[in-house]
This record gives sequence, C-alpha cells and structure tokens, in this order.
Amino acid sequence: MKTLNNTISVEKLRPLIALFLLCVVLSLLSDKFLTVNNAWNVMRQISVNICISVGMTLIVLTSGIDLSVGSVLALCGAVTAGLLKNGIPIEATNTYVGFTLLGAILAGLVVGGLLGFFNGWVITKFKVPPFVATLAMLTIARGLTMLFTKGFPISGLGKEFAFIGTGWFWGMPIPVWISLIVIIIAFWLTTRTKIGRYIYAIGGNEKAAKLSGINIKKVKITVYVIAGVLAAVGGIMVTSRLDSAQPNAGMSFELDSIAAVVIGGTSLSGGRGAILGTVLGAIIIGVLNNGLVLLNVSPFWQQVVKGFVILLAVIIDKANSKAE
Amino acid sequence: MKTLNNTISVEKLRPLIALFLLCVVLSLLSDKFLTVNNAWNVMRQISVNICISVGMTLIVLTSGIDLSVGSVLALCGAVTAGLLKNGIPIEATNTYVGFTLLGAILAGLVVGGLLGFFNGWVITKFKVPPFVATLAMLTIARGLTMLFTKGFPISGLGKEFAFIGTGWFWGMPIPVWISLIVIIIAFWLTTRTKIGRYIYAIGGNEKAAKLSGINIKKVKITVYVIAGVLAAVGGIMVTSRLDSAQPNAGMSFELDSIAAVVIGGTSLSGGRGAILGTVLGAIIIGVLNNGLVLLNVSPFWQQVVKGFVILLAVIIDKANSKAE
Amino acid sequence: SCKQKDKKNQPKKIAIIISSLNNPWFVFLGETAAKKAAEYGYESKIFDSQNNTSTESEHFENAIVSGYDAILFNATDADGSVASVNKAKEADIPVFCMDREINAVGVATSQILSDSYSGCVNLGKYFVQQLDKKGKYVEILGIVGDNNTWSRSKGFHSVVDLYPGLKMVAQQSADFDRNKALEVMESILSANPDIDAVFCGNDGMAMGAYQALLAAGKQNKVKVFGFDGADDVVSAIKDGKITATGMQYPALMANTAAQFAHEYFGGRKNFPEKMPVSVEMVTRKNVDNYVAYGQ
Amino acid sequence: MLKAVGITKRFPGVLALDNVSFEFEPGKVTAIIGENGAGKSTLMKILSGVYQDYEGQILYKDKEVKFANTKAAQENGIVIIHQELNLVPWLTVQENIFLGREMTTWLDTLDKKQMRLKTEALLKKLKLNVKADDKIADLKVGQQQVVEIAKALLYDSEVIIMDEPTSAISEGEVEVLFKIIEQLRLEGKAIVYISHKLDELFKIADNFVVLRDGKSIESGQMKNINHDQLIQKMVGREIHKLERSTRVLENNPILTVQNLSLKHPYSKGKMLLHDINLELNKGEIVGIFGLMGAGRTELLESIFGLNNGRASGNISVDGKPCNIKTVTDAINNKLALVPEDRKHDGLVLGLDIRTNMTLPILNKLEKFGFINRKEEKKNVEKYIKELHIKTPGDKQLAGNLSGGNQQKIVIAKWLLTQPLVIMLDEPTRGIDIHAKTEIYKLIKQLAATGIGILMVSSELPEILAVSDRVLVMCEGAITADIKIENATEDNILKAAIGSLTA
Ligand SMILES: Nc1ncnc2c1ncn2[C@@H]1O[C@H](COP(=O)(O)OP(=O)(O)OP(=O)(O)O)[C@@H](O)[C@H]1O
Ligand SMILES: Nc1ncnc2c1ncn2[C@@H]1O[C@H](COP(=O)(O)OP(=O)(O)OP(=O)(O)O)[C@@H](O)[C@H]1O
Ligand SMILES: O[C@@H]1[C@H](O)[C@H](O)CO[C@H]1O
Ligand SMILES: [Mg+2]
Ligand SMILES: [Mg+2]
Repeated sequence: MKTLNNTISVEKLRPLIALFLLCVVLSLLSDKFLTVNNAWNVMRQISVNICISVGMTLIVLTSGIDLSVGSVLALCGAVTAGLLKNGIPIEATNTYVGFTLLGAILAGLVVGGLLGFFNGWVITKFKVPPFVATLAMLTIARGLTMLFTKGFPISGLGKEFAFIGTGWFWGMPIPVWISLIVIIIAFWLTTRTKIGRYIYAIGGNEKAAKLSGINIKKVKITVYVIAGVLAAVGGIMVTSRLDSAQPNAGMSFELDSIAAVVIGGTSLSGGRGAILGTVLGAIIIGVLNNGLVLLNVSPFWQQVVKGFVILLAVIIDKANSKAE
Repeated sequence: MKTLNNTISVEKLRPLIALFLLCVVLSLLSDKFLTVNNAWNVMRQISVNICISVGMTLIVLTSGIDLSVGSVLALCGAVTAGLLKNGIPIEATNTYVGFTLLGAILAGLVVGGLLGFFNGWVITKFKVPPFVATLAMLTIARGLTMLFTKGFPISGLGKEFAFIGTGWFWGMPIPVWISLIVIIIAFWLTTRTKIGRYIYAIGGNEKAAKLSGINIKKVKITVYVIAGVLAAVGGIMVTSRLDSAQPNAGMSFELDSIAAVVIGGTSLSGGRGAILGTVLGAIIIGVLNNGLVLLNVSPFWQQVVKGFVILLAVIIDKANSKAE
Repeated sequence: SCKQKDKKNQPKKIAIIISSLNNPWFVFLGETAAKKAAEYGYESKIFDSQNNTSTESEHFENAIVSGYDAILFNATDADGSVASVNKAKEADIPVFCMDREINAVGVATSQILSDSYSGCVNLGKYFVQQLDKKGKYVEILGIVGDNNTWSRSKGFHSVVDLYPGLKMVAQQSADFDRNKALEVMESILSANPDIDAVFCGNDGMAMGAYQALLAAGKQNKVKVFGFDGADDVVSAIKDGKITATGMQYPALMANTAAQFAHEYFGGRKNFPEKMPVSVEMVTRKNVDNYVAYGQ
Repeated sequence: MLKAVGITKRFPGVLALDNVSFEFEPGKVTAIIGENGAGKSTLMKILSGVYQDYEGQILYKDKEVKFANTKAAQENGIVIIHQELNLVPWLTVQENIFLGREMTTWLDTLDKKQMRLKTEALLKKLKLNVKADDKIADLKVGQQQVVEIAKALLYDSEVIIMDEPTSAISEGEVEVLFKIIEQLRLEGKAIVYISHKLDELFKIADNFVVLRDGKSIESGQMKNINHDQLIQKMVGREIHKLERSTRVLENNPILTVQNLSLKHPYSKGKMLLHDINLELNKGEIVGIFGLMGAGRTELLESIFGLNNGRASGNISVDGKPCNIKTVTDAINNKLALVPEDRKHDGLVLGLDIRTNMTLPILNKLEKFGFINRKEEKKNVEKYIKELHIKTPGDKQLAGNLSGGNQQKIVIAKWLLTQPLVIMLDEPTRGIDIHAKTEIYKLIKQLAATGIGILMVSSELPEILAVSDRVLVMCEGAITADIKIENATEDNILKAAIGSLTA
C-alpha cells in the first residue's frame, strides 16, 4: 500500500475537489443526476475522450501537443468501416480483398499508429514544433478522410461491430471497459516502466535526459505513435456506437482533450502531471456536459457556463496547489 | 538606414523564400495568378487574418497564445452590427438609444478590448495558462455571440458601413488600408517603443524581465487588450464585407492565425519573432488558399495540400536558419 | 405504474435535438418547434449537436435518462444518426424527424422531410432555362461531409449535366459559410472572369457569392442561385440580385413535428413513415407570395 | 549607509533568515560569507527589492525604506547582480543592459543611438570583447556574467551587491572586475560581495559578515581574521585543507584519445578542437585547466558522444577501441560525464532524487516491463548514504536541494552505471567550501577504486589540490601536460594563455 499511496499522491488528485464540488451542486439541482443509469451514461460518453486524452497526456508530458487527434480519429474510424464494408477492391481482377472484423480494426489501429509516427517523425527529424506539425496533420488527415469516404458516411457495419460501442459485458458497457484498460495500461506505462520515466524526464529537462543516454527521438516518436493508436481506438468506438463512420467525426475533439489534460493538472510545459489527473479532467468535462443538459440550460448559455467552469476548475486547482 | 537594416534583418524575412517558391509554382500553373486583380483579391482576403495575426504575434511573443480570437471577432462584429441596426432598446420608456456608425464601431472595439482584458486578467491574476484561459474564452464569447444574436445573422447594415469592407480609397481597398495601418503601428510598437521591448523580454525570460522592474502583468494585459481590439477590427471588417454579422463568424480562425505566426518564424515559446514575418506568413496562407481555388483543386485534396505546404514552409524556414 | 401516475401530473417534456445551431436556418427550425410545443403546454429544451453525430448520440442518452417524453429531431447525418434514434425507440420514446432524413425504416415514428433533391431538380430546370442551355457556371458546395450538400448537388446535376452546353468551370466548397463563399468566389472570379451563373448549396453562400460579384462589378452579368429561402435572399430576389432559391418550410416542418408529438400523447399511433414537404422554387415572378422560410 | 535590523524571512517550511542584522559602509567592500543555503542570496534579494514580505527593518541613509520592487531599489541607488544569470537570451547586449530603463527620445520612442553609445563605453570599461548588438544567446556564460555586471554599473548606484559574480568568469575577467571594484570603492560606494572563493575575499574585502543557517554569526574586519578562522565560523567546525597528491601510479591506460578534432557547427573550416591526444590511467586524476572558451567542455562532450558528426578521432577504453556515436554508446563503454551546468544539463529539477539517479540504468532495472523498485531504492539509498547526500528521502525533488547536494546526485547517478572513467566538468562551481572538500574527498576515493578521472576546472587551487597530472588547454589544443610535482600556478597559466600573449 505504501508505494501505491506514493504514486497516487494527494497532489495529483487535486482536481478531485473540483469534481466533488461539481457533483454536489448537480445532485442538489437535479434528482436525475445521481442515478445508476446516468452514471453509465456519463462514463460511456467520456470513454472516447479518455482514450484520446490519455494519449494527449503522454504527449503533453514530453512538452508536446497534438492538435490532430480529431482528424486522426475520423480517418481511422473511416478506414475500419470502409475495409469492413467494402474491403480493398482490386480492379485488375475485378475482385476485392475482404476484411474480417479483427482485420479491419487492426488496419484502423495501424493507420492511427502510422499517422502518429508521421507526426513524431516530422517533429524529431525536422524540429518542427509539435503545435505546427500536428496542426498540419489536423488538415491532412481530415482531407484524407474526405478522400477516403468521398464525403459520405460509411454505414451499416453489422451487429458484431456495433457491439464494441454499444454492448455490455459483466454489467459494464464495452466502451467503459476499453477506456478502463487504456487507463490501466497508461498508468502502468507512466509509473512502472522506463519509457514512462523517460517521458517525464524529457518533458522536465530534455538536455539532461539526452545527457543521461535517453534516445529522445525514439521516446517522442513512440509517444506520438501511442497517441495515434489511441485516437484510432476512439475512432473505432465512435464509429461502432453510431454504426457509421462520419467524415467529419472528431471535429474540435483536440480542444476537449487538451481541456481534460489541463484540468487534470498536467502542465502544458511538460514533465509534470499524471494519467489519473487527466481521467478526472475528462470526468469533470463529461459530468459538466451531462449536468448542463439535465439542468435544462439553454444551449447558448451552456457554452458560456462551460467556459466559466473550466476556468474555475483550473483556478481551484491552482489555489489548492499553493495552499499545500 | 542602419537601424532599419538592423530590424528588418534577413533572418526575420526568411519565410520570403517559401513565399517566393509558392508564387513561382502558382504562376507557372495558372496564368491568372499573377494579375493585378488577383493580387488585390488576395490582399483583401488576408486583411482580416493579418489584423488578428498581428495581435496573436504580440501574444505569442510574450509566450502566450490566444485561442479565442475567432469568437471574439464574432461577438464584436455582432455587437457593432446589432447596435448599428437596433441600438439599445430601453424597455421602460419603449424607446431606444440609437448609435451612429462611429459609435457602433467604437462599441465593438471596446467589447473586443474588454474581452481581451478579461483574458489578460485571468492569465496574470490567477496564473491560468493562456491556452486554457483563452480556450474558455473561445467558448464563452461564442456563447455570448449566440445569446446576443439569438442565433440569427444581423444583416442590412447600410451602404456607409459596407464601405469599410468593400470600398476603395486611393486605388487600394479599404481593408488593405486598415491592415497596412495595423501593420505599421505594430511594427513601430515592437521595434521602437519600450512596451515592444518588454514584450520580447517577457517572452525571452520572464524572470529577468521582472527583475528589471518591468510590470509583467501590465504588459501582458495590454497585449491581450490589443489583440482583443484587433480581433474586433477584424470582426467589423468581416461584418462589413458581408453586410451581415454571422453568429458563427470566425470559427477556427485561431488556427489560421497561429499558422501565420509560426510560418512567419515567430517561436511559440516566445521572445523571438517579428510582425513582418507574420505578415509574410499570412500572405503565404492567403496565396495558398487562393491558388488552390484558382487551380480548381478538389475541396478534398485542398486540405491535404494545405497541410503539407504549411509543413514545408516551416521546414524550409528551419533549414535556412541553420545554414546561416 | 407508480412512475406513470407521477408523470401524469407533470407537463410532458419534449427534447428538440438540432444538428447545429451555428446556422440560423436550424435555429429557426428549433425555436419554431419549441414555440409550438409551448403552445400545446409542453416543456421543451433545445439541444445543439454541433454537427457532430457523437455529440448527438450523447444528447439522446441524456434526454432518455432525464425522462423526456418525445424527441423532435433534426438529424446530423442520415446514417450516423440511426443508432441514436434506435436507442430512443428502445426506450419507448417517439422521435419525429424534421427536415433531414434518417436512412432507416420503422425507427423514427415519423419523418417530416424537406425534399432537397427534388427541390434542386426544379432549380436545375430553371437554371437551364435561365442560361438558355449554354454557358459557364460555378458550383459552391456546403460542408463536404454533409449529406444535404450532396443531395442538393446531385439533384441539380441530374438535370444540368444533360446539357453539354453548360460547363462547370469550378466546383469548390464554402462550408455553408457566407464569408468563405465570398472569399472562394473572389478567387474563382480571378480564374474565370467570364462565368454566367453560380449555384450555391445554401442561401448564406449565395449571399456571399453575390457580395463577391458586387465587388467585382459582375452582379448583373452573373446569375446566382441559392437554397433555403432565407430572409436576405427573399428580399434579394425581390431586388433582382439573386435569381432563384429553393424555399424550404422549416416552420411547417417544425410545427408538424410538434403537432404529431401532441397527437402521439393523445393516443394517435399511426403516423406516415415519411411526410415530404416540398421545396418550392422562388423566383422574381412569385417572390411576392413568400416571406422568409414560408409563404 | 545601509543598515539591516532584525531581518527575518520565511519560505514555506524554511526559515531562510532569522533575525539578521548588519551594516554596510560607504567606501568599503563587505563580504557576505556562508555555506550553500545560509541565506546570502535571500538577504540580498530583500535589500534590493525582490522580496517585500519580510520582518525587520532596512535603514538606508538613516531612513527606513521598503522597496516595492527592484526598480524602486534601483532608483534609490541600490543595485544587485544576481547569482543566477537574469538575461533575455534573444535580446542583444545593449537591449539587456537597458532593460526596464530604456532611454527615449522626445517622442517617447527608444533612443537606440544613445543606448548603443553608452553600452559601448561600458563594454570598453569592462574590457568585454563583444558588440552591443550581439545576442546574449550567442555569448558564452562568462561573457554573459560580465554583461550582468555591466547592467549593474550602468547607473551611478551607491550600493552595489554582487552575488557570486565570478562563478563563471575567467581569471582575466576577475582581474578587470577587481579593478572596477577598487575604483568604485574609491568613489565611496558601498559594495557587497558574495563568493565561495575565499582567496578572492581576502584580496578585495574590507569587512565581512558570516551567515550560518540564516543567522548572522559574526561580522568584523577582514584584516582581523584568517582563512581558517573564517571557515570555522562558516561551518561551525574545522575543515582540513587538502594536501597535494603524491601518489605513484602505474602506467595502465584506461582511456586513450587519439587525434580528436572537432568542427565548428556553423563556420566552415573552423575547428573547435585540434588533434587532441590524451591518456588517462587507471585510478588517475587528470585535471584539465584552461581559460574560458579553451574548449574543455567541448572535449569532454566530444568524448561522450555528444558531437557525433562533427568530431573525428579514435577513442579506446580499457585498451579496447570503441566507436562512440551517442551518449548511449558512451555509457555502454563505461564512460560518465558530470556536466558543467547541473541545473540545465545534469538534473531534471522537477523530478525526485530517485528518478534522477537511476535514469541511465533503467535499462538494467526494468524486467518484464516493470522497474524493479526495490532494487532501485536499494541502489539509491546506498549512494545517498555513501555520498552523505543531505535529504529527507529519495522522493525529494532534485530542485529542492542545495547546490552541493545536487552535484552529489549527479555524481551518484553516474556511479550507478559503474563507469571506468568519470569526466567532471567544473564539479565545484558555486558550491560552498564544505561541500567542495567533500567532493574532493569523493573524487580521490573514486580514483582509489581504480576509476580514471578527468576533471575540468577553472580554479587553479582546485586543480593543484586534486590532480595527479594537469593538462592545459588553449584554443582547442593541449598546450601542456605537467606532472603534479612539477606544476605551479605560473607554468600552468603560461600554457593556458599560450599564443594569446605570443
Ligand atoms: N524561493 C524560495 N522558496 C523556498 N525556499 C527558498 C527559496 N529561496 C531560497 N530558499 C531557501 O532559503 C534558504 C537560503 O537560500 P539562499 O539562496 O539565500 O542561500 P545562499 O546562502 O545564497 O546559498 P548559495 O551559496 O547556494 O547561493 C535555503 O534553505 C533555500 O533552500
Ligand atoms: N554551440 C556552439 N556554437 C558555436 N560555438 C561554440 C559552441 N559551443 C562552443 N563553442 C565555441 O567553442 C569553443 C570552446 O568552448 P567550450 O565551452 O568547450 O570552452 P570551455 O573551455 O569549456 O570554457 P568554459 O569555461 O566557458 O566552459 C569556444 O570558442 C566557444 O565559443
Ligand atoms: O436547409 C439547411 C440549410 O440550408 C443549411 O444551410 C444546411 O443544411 C440544410 O439542411
Ligand atoms: Mg546564493
Ligand atoms: Mg566549459
């Protein structure tokens, strides 16, 4: 227990206070808020954001950023859906290569990994700032999605595939299982492995990390690849839930994801933060979205309120960190 | 001349190479590209981006960022249009306070300044990272725009007002005049005044700046106010050109604006960069958008091409900076 | 059953889920529906899906949990929204689609739809006639990932492509956005100063295109076609600035949907699976019969 | 002139100053002496307006003052040269010197001409060979420190506080500085001088104030106290000076460097290192001396695989030739480098001691995807104990420790890799005398176990006290190789200045 206490220190879970306050307020204002059904709702809804925010956290810890998650998510979802439905047509022989469910999913994940690899490669090889490299990827991957789908959704993907996004297993929705597994792996990665240490070291002081014999490029590229794969996981989940890959899926997801990371207490300048903080951040945003709807706040006001709550959450976090 | 040479150094205008290459390619591909008419087109189109990117440059130089420009632009445009068209109704007496053209414009600029002030205040007072503070403002200002316009455009604003966006003066479109004036003032500010120097100092080493007795908060707030006012200028220009304030104006303008700043060679970590670089960056993006349409590139491919050109521009820039 | 009783005393709640409030047309649709629901004495709330099917599905889940009794629905995507509607169906909540179709039978209680495709077929015919079967034209598309964009484009081309004398010299997207349409049109005019017409996927873009033509002094030479029947465009047609638009009836659709919900609560069970609301062409000739979004 | 009465300053969890009182006189140089963390810098920051929340009184010209910020102190004639460099890297020398007090024209725009003239005059006075328009980032650390000094001298101030101004500058520059201090003293200014180099203090200081653990222990006149007494006051006990080494070592080379050359990163044809040849024996301590910019850091970094692509030459470790292209290669070949700047290059300040120490050996600690934390803790604790690292535990953030302890962590980190050769670049820069002697002892102990040690230092006494042999570098070449028994300050300096005077 001692070591656990150690890694899940109070400091890292400070956003809990913001979350707790939010929940108290919401359950006072709406009797629908604290119901089992609603809890599953919120959890299922945030599972996509959790997947991409976990990847984002790793990147931000190395003092990078990834603006391309939303588009990468869309492209991977589309690729999986496309292969599942149409396979790869071979014009010469007028046949096509079919894909199994697993094959199509794997292909989606590989595409996510490749796009992430490209991000990492551009960033480490040409020293392009992550903001710019991934901004370019945001546009590129969206364009590729449009090209791949020709602008039309790919729908009707079958019951089996739909199970990923809508099914239950052992009393818990599958997307929640997936995000739980992602969280556990990422937690293990960041706290128990050497690459996790390297990620923190690079974000904390890249020069010192380099002088300690850490292969900076390799670690950074790995992180972008992981983020790409996680975006793909998110894309597959979204596609499965809707039984349709939307060409403009994931638009502006990067903002929600970065918000989760920051509310969760990870520093945008790198080296400080934790996966569990991000998970809390994602829950805060999810609860907020859910609560605003339950309280019947008008959609125009919602945006205003949401902005202020994000500000408040970060300010509360800051204030507490000082008090300690 | 010596001092001029000094400030407009080759280094700062390095993006010129990227622009030059782009122009050569485009004029080879389309005989319509290098025409007077088209040049005015491009200049007029980029004038809004120039206004907001100049403000963005100042902020980025202090190592901040402003994600809220697009929403602020929308709100200010809407306020100007709303006041111009409807004034402020006073329900008690069933009359309303009318606004002259100048009054309405001034009100729009003031709103921009206030929103900028709020950004700067949150950032300096509560130490909220600029990314988060302005992300919140992005949402808040958009919500306020929706509330102010109730979601409907405000159109039919009169000839006089339309002149700002569509008129000509001494053979040059008014928006180009406006952006030229903004550039000149910003150039003067960054290279000839104390506050300009402080902006660079804060971005370069905030602690050193503080120890030199510079009032960091004041400078930062000033910069965010300027950026807010410039976003308002952009908003008024857009509104006037369209003869209509659109509730969803300015969406994702922050990305184009940041791209201009970065392509222009300003470092996202602050302290290094120049207004003229940003102007070049904005021109590159403008020329690119224009060129893709002139060549009738399919909208699907446009995004892909645009992403790669942004990457290339930044890589060329980097490569040259090493060679020196 | 205890729950049911409880509910009887409270007013019924209606969720109005709209694809995007970033477009006045949809704001109008949503608010009209809300107003009508209020007239019947129901509580209602508008949800903004922000053009995002996954946000939309969250709205459905939240609406179901919060105990809404009916959903008036403007789908974000014909295919991508089916799963959400299915969820409501499973929860025994009736869904009435407005304006935009979902590609499924027997899932929504009823679909009251704007027939974009046929509307654009008619516009296409008028287009051919106005141009006298020859000339160069430009098409400005809406958001390229949006199914309305394509049903309109396809309806239009189904007619116009039959005439080899009509040449499309540029096809670009302006995301249903007035400002983008203005800029795209400016650039297109540089490359093609001699065009005769512009067909736009909605009225916002038509106004933007018109503004570009005005600035280039070509407003009298180039005919502009829009789609929606928005305020600006109706008066622009009166002034001879814009040639024609397809009038949609958002108010009619919204009111019908609200009325269906009311009847559903009253016990009516058989609704038409699809109820097309035709898109009428508005030109200079008949424009005096129309106001924004209606007759 | 400036008097402090009962100054107390608290940081969260630390009582940095505890009822400190003293007085600075005009026309005198007052030395502030104390170990790392004694509170010297904190005290000076209070006097110069950096901190406003303290207890006690400051009397300036017999009036109580409380400065709202550094600018207010400056305007009253009190300036400080901070211990850490506080320059803006992307601004020029001129822009930095005038930062916060720019000269303006009647139009309120910057008067660049005037400022350049004044800057050039200052640079001349300080004999700093850089241009007013050079960017700070392009200057070497030593030159930057001189710019800091220039900043303080810009205006006629009456109290000038110098917090370790010589920690990064060369002997020549120190001489220039001392001349300037002398001049200021003659002009009747009060000068406060903080340094860990006691010899300097005996050269220039009139008075001293000793701080220990935030308390003022004693003050008096420099001429009434000697070196050893001063040290005893500082650390509260006696410290023995190190004896010169007189060991006889076998010729048993553990590191051989042949024909190492290094190209300049930008200027074509220019070389930073020319044909370096050196040999280091098992258990031998070789001191490398040189003036600032002689290329010592570059030499160590090239050996350590940091300049791959620009460096050429042959390196063998323990008789085996090795091809070192990256730091990882260097580590695998049992080399270690303790870099010059521990804060920027040696440590990740935001991470804890344990994580910092084991960064290079995680490869070995990780099994089946899990870091063996028991093993890790054992290793780390062993070195915390052996090197006497003062810390509440291995989970303390590296940034929270004093300089000396930070340096020990960096050394421990490299000892964990079980190296055959350790290269130390300025291992005692900015470290107090107590910690310094500990590090000297440690170096000698390591050598005794057979590790070969290359130690770069700019302090002659240190070189002389620790080394078995001295290499002298000048302009990227080795200009002398002197056995310790033959080494004198004279012959070393001559070789270091080399062609400069010839
Ligand atoms: N900003 C701060 N926050 C918390 N503690 C601080 C801060 N600055 C200094 N301290 C602590 O106050 C004490 C005095 O530090 P100070 O920097 O004044 O020492 P010093 O005598 O200048 O040491 P050195 O010789 O290493 O420069 C130390 O224990 C230090 O850790
Ligand atoms: N990154 C660099 N770019 C250009 N020149 C450099 C660079 N690094 C070092 N130099 C040059 O190489 C030479 C040797 O520098 P080095 O830092 O090795 O000297 P040093 O003897 O260690 O001195 P110091 O006491 O400053 O550490 C100097 O002339 C310096 O200007
Ligand atoms: O009719 C609406 C509007 O025209 C909008 O501009 C795009 O989507 C359609 O459904
Ligand atoms: Mg100190
Ligand atoms: Mg050195």
